[in-house]
Amino acid sequence: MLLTHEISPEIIEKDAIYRDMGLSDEEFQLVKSILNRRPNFTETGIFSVMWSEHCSYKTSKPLLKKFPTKAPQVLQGPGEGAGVIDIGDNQAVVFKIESHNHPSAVEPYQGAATGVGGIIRDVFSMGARPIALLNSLRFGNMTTDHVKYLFSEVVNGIAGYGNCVGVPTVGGEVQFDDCYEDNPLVNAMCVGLINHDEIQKGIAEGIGNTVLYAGAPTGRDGIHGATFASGDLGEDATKDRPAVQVGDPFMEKLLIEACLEVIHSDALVGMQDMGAAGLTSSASEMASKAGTGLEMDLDLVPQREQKMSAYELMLSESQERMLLVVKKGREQEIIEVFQKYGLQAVAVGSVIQEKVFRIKQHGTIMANIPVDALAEEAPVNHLPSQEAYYYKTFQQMENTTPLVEDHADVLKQLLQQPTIASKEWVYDQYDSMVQTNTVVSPGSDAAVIRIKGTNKALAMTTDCNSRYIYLDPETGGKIAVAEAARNIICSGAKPLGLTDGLNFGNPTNPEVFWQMEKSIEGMSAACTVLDTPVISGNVSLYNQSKGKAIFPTPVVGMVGLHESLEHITPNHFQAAGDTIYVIGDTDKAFGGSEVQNLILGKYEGKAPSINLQLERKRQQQVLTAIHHGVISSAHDLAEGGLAVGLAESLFQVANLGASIQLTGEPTVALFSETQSRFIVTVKKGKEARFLELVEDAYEIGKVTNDQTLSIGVNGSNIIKEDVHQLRELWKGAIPCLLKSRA
Amino acid sequence: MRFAVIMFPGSNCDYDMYYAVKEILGKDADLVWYENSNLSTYDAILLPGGFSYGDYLRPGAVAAASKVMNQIKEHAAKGKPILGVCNGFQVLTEAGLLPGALLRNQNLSFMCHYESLYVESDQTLFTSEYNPGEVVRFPIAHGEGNYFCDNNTLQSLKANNQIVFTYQQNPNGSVEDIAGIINESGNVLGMMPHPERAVEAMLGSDDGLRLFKSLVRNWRETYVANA
Amino acid sequence: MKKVYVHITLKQGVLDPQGKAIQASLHSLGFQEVEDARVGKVIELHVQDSPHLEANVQEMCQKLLANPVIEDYRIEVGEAVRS
Amino acid sequence: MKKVYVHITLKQGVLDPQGKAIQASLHSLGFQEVEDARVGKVIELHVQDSPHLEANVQEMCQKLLANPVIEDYRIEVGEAVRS
Ligand SMILES: Nc1ncnc2c1ncn2[C@@H]1O[C@H](COP(=O)(O)OP(=O)(O)O)[C@@H](O)[C@H]1O
Ligand SMILES: [Mg+2]
Repeated sequence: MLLTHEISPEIIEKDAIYRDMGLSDEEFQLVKSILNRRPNFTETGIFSVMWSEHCSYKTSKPLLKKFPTKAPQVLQGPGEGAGVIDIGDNQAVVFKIESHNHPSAVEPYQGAATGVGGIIRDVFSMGARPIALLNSLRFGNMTTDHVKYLFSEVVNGIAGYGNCVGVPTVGGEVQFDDCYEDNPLVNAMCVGLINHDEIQKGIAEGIGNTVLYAGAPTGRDGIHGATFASGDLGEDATKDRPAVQVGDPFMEKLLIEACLEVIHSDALVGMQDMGAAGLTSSASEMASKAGTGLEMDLDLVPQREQKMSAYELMLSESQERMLLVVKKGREQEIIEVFQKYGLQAVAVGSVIQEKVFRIKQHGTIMANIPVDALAEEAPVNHLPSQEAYYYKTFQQMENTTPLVEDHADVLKQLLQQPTIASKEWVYDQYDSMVQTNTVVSPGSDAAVIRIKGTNKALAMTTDCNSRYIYLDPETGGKIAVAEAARNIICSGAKPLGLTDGLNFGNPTNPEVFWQMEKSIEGMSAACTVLDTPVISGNVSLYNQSKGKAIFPTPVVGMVGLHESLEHITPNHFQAAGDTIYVIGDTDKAFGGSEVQNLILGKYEGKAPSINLQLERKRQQQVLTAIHHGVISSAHDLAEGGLAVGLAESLFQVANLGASIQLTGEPTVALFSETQSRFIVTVKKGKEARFLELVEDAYEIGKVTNDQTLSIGVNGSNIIKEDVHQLRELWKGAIPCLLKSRA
Repeated sequence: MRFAVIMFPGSNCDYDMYYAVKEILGKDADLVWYENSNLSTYDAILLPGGFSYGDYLRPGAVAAASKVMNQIKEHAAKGKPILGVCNGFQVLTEAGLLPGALLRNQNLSFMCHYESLYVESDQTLFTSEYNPGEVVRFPIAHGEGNYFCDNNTLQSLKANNQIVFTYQQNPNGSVEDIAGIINESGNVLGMMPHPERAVEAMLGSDDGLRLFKSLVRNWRETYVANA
Repeated sequence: MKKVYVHITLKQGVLDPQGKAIQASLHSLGFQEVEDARVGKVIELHVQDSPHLEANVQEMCQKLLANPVIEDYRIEVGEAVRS
Repeated sequence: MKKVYVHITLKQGVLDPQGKAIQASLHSLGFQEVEDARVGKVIELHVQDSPHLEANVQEMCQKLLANPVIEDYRIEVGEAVRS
């Protein structure tokens, strides 16, 4: 009984049905020559998802090769569920970032929630216990009800899922810009901890071994045929519309515990989550990596709905599902572990010698495809690249200083810019403390998670200033990596490596492709100099809003290691009497700055310049000084420049103030976004030692206890503000924007 | 003294509770899976936080209907100390071991941060190491911690000194700022704030440690001293 | 097989923050005519038919589906469904 | 003043994890006869009567009360209430 919309192979070719499924004419011809025949409907679907950008990286692959991915500390680079980095003592850290932009634009709560669920599965499918979540979010400016709705529901969805599974959400970033108005970015990162000898791989080895399906039954969720608005599909057409994926964090929590129990069994051969393209990609990738084939009987796959076709079963993106390969004859041991947690695990197929992916349903072979054709041998697109037209104009512009009359007023306005304002409204909704390891919670430059049973901790952050990258992708790419590393350094940790979430517009636009190319070059250069290899990542393309591409937004998720808990350093001022230093010279750098946007209402000109060697030297010196115990607090200077950095440094400990003397042009001194700068405090008596260890450090004042931020430039006082009042503005900005009606 | 930390499907503060008791307090403790458990060899039962059964239906409701609760009810009746934190508190009210119910936070949001609490009563097995009226800092992390009870229940809670912790600045809309209550016979405590997250200064507070120390001391005075 | 609906509402006197929030949002959207909003639940069960069906659903409500401290419930036996 | 009930249910095919958990719990309590459980919401509104009442509630549903991506809704105008 076949109730699938069986459209014959002839019709698929004649009516070019494959185009609606996402295959190009050339790709379809390639499929035919691989199979030596026309593909049937199910096969066409399988090829189209496996060769989609999301699964095959067909346009980004040539660019991703540029990333440095090797280093002595890297145990597993890109290619598995997540990358793995050694942290000593037989332990390793596992992490990856993933985007859920388009689902979040359609259904923000579930889109964000299932994004979190997916990235957690990537991490525990490696055998690692998820220990922290971070995210990186972009929304339009909060001027419309719809943007406010997207923002609050995305945050809600992240909280709803992360809180329930019991993985603390410890950090992240949120920025607001018009270019994200219809196309929010929701990138979620998960960090896990593992012992070296427990690292799992997604491989289907051992001819005759059994393929187990575990977790939630398959429904018609998120089936790829989004473009399938064709009337030819018969009266069932509306019913077949893909349903939105709904996450079940409770099921995920049980899956985590069951999978982490199962890895201790030597009956387990390989394990992979079912992410994008569900059963199709997990099964074919596992076989391809092992150099084997795989046979599956769809009648055995647990199904949530009636009469699901092979096409639907293979392409469904139902959540909370895993695929395991286990030794023949030892299935029951594994199944029992899942049963203990009330989960279903069933044998659905086996590993075969012939390197084909063979799918049966109701006794009929529904697909029979060479394995490597789907994964390894997916076509690669070499797209044209062309320098963006705007870039030349921006490069020719002089560096200018925005005209500021009332510096105190501009400081207050900057503190209320949603991109700078306190994100407490967001992270108060996240359980940031479960697992009781969170030493530095959200709201700091980098979060710090201690590792129980050791004297170590991990620092982690996500960062990306897309305005700089828009102005100058290569420089901006460098800055994104450098800034992430600066955040890690300020916490007192040594950066280990990063995961990247590449969010761009439509790559067939040569200018967008150029943005990708250049920003990846910039990031790669910084990774090399700063010794932070790329160990995993994700690509999300076709992000556009109102017909225009988003700012190029390659998010950096970085993790660093604290060799000693003693090194953990706060990013806010600690005590009155400490001396405040700025490390690094300040020049006129306003391209892409917050103050430029505030005053001109746009971003233009050159991005701030960055010298990677200088960056490296400063980062090392700051870290050395922290390790020598001479630094009480460290904060990197980013959006809004020194004035904002000083204010932020005063918001955590009650009653502190600062008395600052600067020189130079006031607007530059206060608001320039010159790179590679830090603001640190040093306790009385340690100044000399500090100055021995750190070059380019300028004393700018003292921490006081008068609750006043007082800044003089060239001897005349231009800012004198009550810290409590500044804090209220900064804290209240986002709640206030959310409440106000458009 | 031996502690049992009950693990329900979906509990997620179980390890935290276990770690606090075993590693920080240094006492015997076991993680006990809810199904095949025999609780009679334990001296105290701890119901941890989290989202048992995904908080589906009502937080704590499905766990409260599970078989292990029959055992827990028996031990409660015999006077064994039972502590429910966060979801554990919700389980205890759903199971009828504590009066009232926990509704959604007034602002409808999940919230996670430190709160200052008053120790309203030091006359309990769980709080004898605190000073009456003392202010302590514990983290909260909940979406449904808004304690509700009818007026009669409230009057009897007050009359019997059953209100053990109150919030200094009520975050969630709880009746009379209630953060934790105890049963009439004084051996079952439920509270939304997390004492087990407040046992190490490095993480922000160790005010919660004395709650566990109180339990140990009272147990020792009752059982060891008399033995 | 019968469909059974269990309607669960908050007891009179129990605060309903969700209802209040909905009412406030409706007002701010301009629907001033809404004077009260309360949120309840309906649990739709497919139950094998039996002479004790209603008594059993009663028991389900008491044991699990409703919390008598804060909720009232009402059982409605609906149409037959094919199993 | 009229009572208006807005019944909100998950669309066919959308996963209902809550319903699944309730079903499993009912089974473990011995109610094997329950073959499916789904959870919906009812929002009870008290609305000042007007000729546009139903049209307005429709609009409320579209703008706020229901999420058309995953939910269906049905409006039922109930008894009159004293304001
Ligand atoms: N931008 C990138 N940089 C480096 N590696 C990447 C990047 N994007 C994807 N990868 C790697 O490619 C592999 C496949 O990624 P992906 O398809 O996103 O995983 P999933 O199976 O979870 O969907 C992963 O190992 C990932 O780390
Ligand atoms: Mg994966």
